[in-house]
Amino acid sequence: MSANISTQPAASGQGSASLLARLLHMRETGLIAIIFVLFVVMTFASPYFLTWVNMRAMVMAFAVEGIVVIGMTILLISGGIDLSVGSVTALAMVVAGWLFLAGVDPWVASGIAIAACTGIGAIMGYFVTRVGLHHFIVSLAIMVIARGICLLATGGRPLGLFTLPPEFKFIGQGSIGPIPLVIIIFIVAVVAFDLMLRKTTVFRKVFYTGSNERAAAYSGIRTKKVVFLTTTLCSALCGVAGIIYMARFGSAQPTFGLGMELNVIAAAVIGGASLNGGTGTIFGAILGVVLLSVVSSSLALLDVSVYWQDIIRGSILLAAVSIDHYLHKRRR
Amino acid sequence: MSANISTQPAASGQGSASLLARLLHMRETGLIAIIFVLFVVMTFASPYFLTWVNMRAMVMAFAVEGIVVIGMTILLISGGIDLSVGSVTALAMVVAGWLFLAGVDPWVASGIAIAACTGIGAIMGYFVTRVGLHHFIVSLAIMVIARGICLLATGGRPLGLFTLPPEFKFIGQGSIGPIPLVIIIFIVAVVAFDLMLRKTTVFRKVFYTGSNERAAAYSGIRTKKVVFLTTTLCSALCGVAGIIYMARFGSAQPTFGLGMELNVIAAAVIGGASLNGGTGTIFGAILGVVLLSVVSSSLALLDVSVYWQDIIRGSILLAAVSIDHYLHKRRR
Amino acid sequence: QGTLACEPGETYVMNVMVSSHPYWVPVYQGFRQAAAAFGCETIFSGTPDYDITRQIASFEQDMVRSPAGVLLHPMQADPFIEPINRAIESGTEIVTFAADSPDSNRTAYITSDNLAEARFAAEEIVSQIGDSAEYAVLENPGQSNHDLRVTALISYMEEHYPNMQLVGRQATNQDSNAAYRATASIVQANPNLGAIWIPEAGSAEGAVAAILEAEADVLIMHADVTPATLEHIRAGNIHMALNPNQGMQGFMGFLAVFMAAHSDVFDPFNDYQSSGFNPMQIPYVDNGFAVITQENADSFDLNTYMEGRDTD
Amino acid sequence: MSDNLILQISGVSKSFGPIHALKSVDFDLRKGEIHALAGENGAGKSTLMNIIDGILQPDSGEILLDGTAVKITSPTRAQQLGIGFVHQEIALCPDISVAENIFMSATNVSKSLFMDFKALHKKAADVLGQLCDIDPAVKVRDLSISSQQLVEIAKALTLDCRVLILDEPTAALTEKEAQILFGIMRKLADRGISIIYISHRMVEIFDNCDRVTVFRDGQNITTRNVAEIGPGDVVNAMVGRVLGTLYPEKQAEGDRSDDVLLKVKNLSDGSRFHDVSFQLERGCILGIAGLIGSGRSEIVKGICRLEGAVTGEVWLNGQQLATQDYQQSIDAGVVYLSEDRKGDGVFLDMPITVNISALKVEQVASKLGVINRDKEEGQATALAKKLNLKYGRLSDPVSSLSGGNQQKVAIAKMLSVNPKLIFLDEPTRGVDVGAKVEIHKILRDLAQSGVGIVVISSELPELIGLCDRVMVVREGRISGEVSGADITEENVMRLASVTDAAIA
Ligand SMILES: Nc1ncnc2c1ncn2[C@@H]1O[C@H](COP(=O)(O)OP(=O)(O)OP(=O)(O)O)[C@@H](O)[C@H]1O
Ligand SMILES: Nc1ncnc2c1ncn2[C@@H]1O[C@H](COP(=O)(O)OP(=O)(O)OP(=O)(O)O)[C@@H](O)[C@H]1O
Ligand SMILES: [Mg+2]
Ligand SMILES: [Mg+2]
Repeated sequence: MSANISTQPAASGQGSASLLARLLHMRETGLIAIIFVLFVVMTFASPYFLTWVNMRAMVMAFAVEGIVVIGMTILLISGGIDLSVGSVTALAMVVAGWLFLAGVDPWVASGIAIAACTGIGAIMGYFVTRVGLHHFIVSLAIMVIARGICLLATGGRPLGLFTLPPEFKFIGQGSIGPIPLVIIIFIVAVVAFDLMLRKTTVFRKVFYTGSNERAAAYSGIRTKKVVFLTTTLCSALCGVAGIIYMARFGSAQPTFGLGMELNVIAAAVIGGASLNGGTGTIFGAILGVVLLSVVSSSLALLDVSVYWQDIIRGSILLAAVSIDHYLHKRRR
Repeated sequence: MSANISTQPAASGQGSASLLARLLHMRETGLIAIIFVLFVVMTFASPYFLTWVNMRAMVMAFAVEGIVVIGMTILLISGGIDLSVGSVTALAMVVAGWLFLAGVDPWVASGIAIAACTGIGAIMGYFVTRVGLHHFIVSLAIMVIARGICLLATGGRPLGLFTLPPEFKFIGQGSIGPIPLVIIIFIVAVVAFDLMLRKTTVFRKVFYTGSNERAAAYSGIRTKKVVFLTTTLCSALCGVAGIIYMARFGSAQPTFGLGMELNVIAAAVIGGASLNGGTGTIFGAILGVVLLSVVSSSLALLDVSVYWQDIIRGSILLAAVSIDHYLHKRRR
Repeated sequence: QGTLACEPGETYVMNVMVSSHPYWVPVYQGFRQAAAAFGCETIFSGTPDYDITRQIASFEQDMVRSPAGVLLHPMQADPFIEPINRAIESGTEIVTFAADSPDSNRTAYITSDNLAEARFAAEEIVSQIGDSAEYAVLENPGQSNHDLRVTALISYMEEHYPNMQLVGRQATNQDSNAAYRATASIVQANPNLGAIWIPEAGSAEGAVAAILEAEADVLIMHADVTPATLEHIRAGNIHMALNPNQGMQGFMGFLAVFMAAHSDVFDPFNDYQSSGFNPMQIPYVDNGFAVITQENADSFDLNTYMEGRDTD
Repeated sequence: MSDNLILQISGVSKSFGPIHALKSVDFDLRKGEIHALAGENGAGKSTLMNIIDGILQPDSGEILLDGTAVKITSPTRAQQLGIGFVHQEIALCPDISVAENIFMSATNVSKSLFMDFKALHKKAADVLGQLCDIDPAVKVRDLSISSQQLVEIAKALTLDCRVLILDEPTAALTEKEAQILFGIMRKLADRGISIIYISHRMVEIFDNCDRVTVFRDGQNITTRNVAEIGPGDVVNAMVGRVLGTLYPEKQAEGDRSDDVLLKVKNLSDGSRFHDVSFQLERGCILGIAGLIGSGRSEIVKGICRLEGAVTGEVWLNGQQLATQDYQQSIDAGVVYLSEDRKGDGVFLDMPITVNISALKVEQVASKLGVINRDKEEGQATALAKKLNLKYGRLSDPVSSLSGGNQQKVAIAKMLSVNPKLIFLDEPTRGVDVGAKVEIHKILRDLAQSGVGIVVISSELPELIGLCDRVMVVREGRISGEVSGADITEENVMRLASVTDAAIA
């Protein structure tokens, strides 16, 4: 698991000669290979696949969800799980949208919405670390409550936010050069969190806590604080994602993100995060999102019958995880 | 944990005098108290609550799902989890309905459908025990695939099965005296599985496996077989539930059971099943279903605004688990 | 007796599934307005879940109050036959709307004509992009009215405009992000795509974003409406939306169920009275649909409409 | 003397429900001393250490550090106060590298933003180098239990502490590693670091410690300079009575039977052991010795079919065993007691009764498979009595027992099936002197009644005292066998070591 952690130090200092060996040993190599094969197949299957516009659209389709995946991966590593991500993302949209329609400046409204999501994360963290309940059941309850708040705030009706100022919409709809800002934000977030998670002392504690909470506590790590913070961080990132979605679609939908949690967790797990905590990488999780997203886009591009799509998607998910597991097990 | 194992031996043999003490010590007492309070409050709040029709409607609403909860609880105890229960239940309806419309005798068709669900459980069991994947991801993939098969077999449209023979429909619609057969089946299943789980050697091995798989293996228990069987049993019970639903509704709906998994898992967890395996009781899980169902029914009966219902439901879920956890912790 | 007015406390229920969905809001407004005119009480009920078991439970719970009638949106036809018939036997009249249970004894069924919507959409598409062009659809398999809007359009095209080519058909299940993804791929795969038909508004929000980003010249038409798609109609990004007359659905629905409960005012020229049928049988009422375009968009802002009205 | 006291405990009490683990305990620790703590299983040693480390809070009483009262609220606080702790139960992060595990505390308090993996590995290699050769880059998950224990010790040695607590660190170590550890402890003590050393091995206490405190039933019975007291006195103070001989009488020369109970021929698993052949006669106790990682456990697990595929033949009572997995081995009467008590031996969350019956639940059930609670409880009561188990109620989870008593539950589980052949891997790991005597006596009685007994132990005196023959394993092969008077530390170590130079 998370081999880029255990092997990098071992391999470091041996220079670029070992780069290939290092790549072959990386946890993510199997996944990259699977995605690569998919790309090759698709390039032959459809002339439209390997075009700039299609690539951009594919990335746009998962970029914002990718930010949620980052939070979920870190939470999974610390030993938690969060089913409320979909509702909390919707809540961010709804709160910010509602405040904006009530006359609040959209930037301030977004700040308040992200703060509200962070607060919800803190409440979950409280119930998990202080009361001692399981993440699963707490986040399930919060998922229902957050959805309820969305409905209550909007009367169940989507909020039309076409009047958002252009500089705000730019977050979701603008481009810098040929590259949409959303993609830039996504890449910056991925690189930043991937580095932090692998290299900083603060985030290493997340691994220790998830791997063996007692051992971590005996080493003086405030494991409850760690879990509290990862829980809060995940919700805060949902808040950020919600704001970006709002800027992108120019509306706030109280029913947004239904079922998102399973997609996000699946991506992290495909990417090597363990549901028992202690292992996982951002890079891997993002590869997981890419895989799921490329499969969906490809099925649409090939105009596969709707009724077959679910079957194919599920089978590819199962196959990918099995192949990855097999490769990883053999390599050890 | 698993208090029915830990406390009963202590109390047994001391006769009925200690019945009260035993009741007070039972894992489920807290939950029963919460439900009781809810009943008292509701009886005062609504004159319609404590009527035969309302009670029957309430029980009918959770009886069939209760059969799935039994399977899920046993699976959770063995250390697994199953997200595919909703789709697999739908699959049972669709397969049996499709075969019936194709001219197969409905009883035979039902047998084949249940066998198909059992087969799906066996496939999941294979991927978990042989390939070594996590239950979560395997059952997520199967959830998608089974839903796809439902859509493919029906073209996305419900199958009307009004022509089912009356003796078949009797399973789902008939009554023995004033009591619907569905409720009788439910009660028999609960009592039988509760007894088996607590008393028989076969099911005791499920507890050992879930509590510490390695220690179980070192006690000569074929843990993979145990997990394989609990996974299969859960899907088989989904099949049974699907057939009962079909007989009850006289139709097969490819979209049936969306989101059922979270409800079912929540019920089991409220009832004391641990997501880490090793603990849980059928009786507790059924109390969990009762609690969730009574809350939903009460909110509808009190004519609470839809927009408030989710918030209240989520809060009660959170409160119930917290109170139960607190009572249980203090008692130990 | 003999007049059409409610007794004090006479109550009518409107029961739906996914009760938080905004679609019901204007329907219930119509239902209430009609009820108010006759001095009747109303209750909005149903289940927040997409779950037939729960909806049946909520329907049976409605019966505990012995309402005079229920305007019901049955999630599935057959499972409701038995509960509807039992309710009628115990003195509660039932009328269905937007989805039917035809084999039950409900007295009437009020709905938009999904076939007519699909026909209208097909003709509009052809009139805009010609009768030998490429088009695509998004869909939501398993939900009957959405299914009908899509399949009817496709078969209408096949029958009347055989040169129209269906080049993409994707399930997006009302999820705007899924619709974004699917539309983006369809547009990529079919550079000559002329139009896209979407049976609901949630997917339309994602589809329009994808088409704008691809800078493709694709005509978008969809059914239902949300504030966001309304804005896109105003801005010309979406060509047109077809919205069922929800208010009429509720208003007519109330009238039908109210009349069924007061059928004693009516003695028609048939055998219903003697054979025990309710004489207020109406097989089917079409509540019609509205066409939303750039010009009339302002009348379709639900939030504006709901201002000052009770949401409950 | 009292002015150089670093730690003073006065009147500390702690109860777990009805169990009074500590009853108003006084204890003190001098600067730079190695203070041994002895006591029966469940005497309260670990409980007191957990209180000193802030893992548990005392019900009453006071802790003075350098003469000032302190409240130690958490391990973090203890760390700040300069207290380091090696736990009785291994507590490492399995998914993390050895190096990171060793420096977990340092990482925790580190002021720097980024990890310096390179320096970390170098430092870890340095620390580990003193003890053994474990690669700092491997994950702890891939280490054997004894290697994990070494990592746990290495971890403690890196702590910048004034008080170091070692709770039975040598339980799974062989003589060689233990000696290295004592050398390091001495150096630390000379630097002024105070060490509390918990062990059930008297020799270790008397060879290496300055003072010794004896606990019994949650009370401090006596604290004495090692020079003023003998091992016999300590044992007597511990158990509250005079213990006779430590080991039961061995098989007399004349009683040697030719009746072969177990015969193993050319057993191999292709990687960890090769070509293993030996036999065991009725009435004889066979010991297996070897260094850490020599493959002793693997051989025995291979015979029991617990892991992987093995080739070769196993004959029990003249019949070849055709067992395919451990379940069949148990049915054939062959059982294995694991060295990893927490991981493989017990179900921590489950009641004592349920643990003891786990090996063959069918025994306490009717033909139809319905468990008879009275039978199950009867079985547990009988075995608990036989092994002198210290517990509150039989329905308590095993996690509430002291380490040694957990071990007894694991042994009770083995005995519950009346086996024909028992392999015991470190059977008295963490078990106190008194209980050890009882366990040894039980093993001897079983052997006499015709049950085959094979004992793996890292504690040479135990092998020497208990076994009739000792077989030595080196790098997965049998390097020799000694019996009778030839069973001496020198002979065994010579056979066990890779080269003769290695022990010199
Ligand atoms: N968490 C707990 N819950 C209940 N009882 C406990 C708990 N921890 C310890 N005890 C009890 O406290 C007593 C002292 O246990 P402790 O672990 O301190 O013994 P010990 O002296 O370290 O023994 P050993 O030599 O076996 O390690 C024992 O009777 C034990 O059963
Ligand atoms: N789970 C494992 N993964 C990888 N290697 C292992 C594992 N378990 C044991 N080994 C290795 O197998 C070899 C034999 O180990 P084994 O446990 O049989 O030795 P042992 O003689 O019993 O020593 P110990 O005192 O460590 O128990 C050692 O090199 C050990 O490191
Ligand atoms: Mg101890
Ligand atoms: Mg060993």
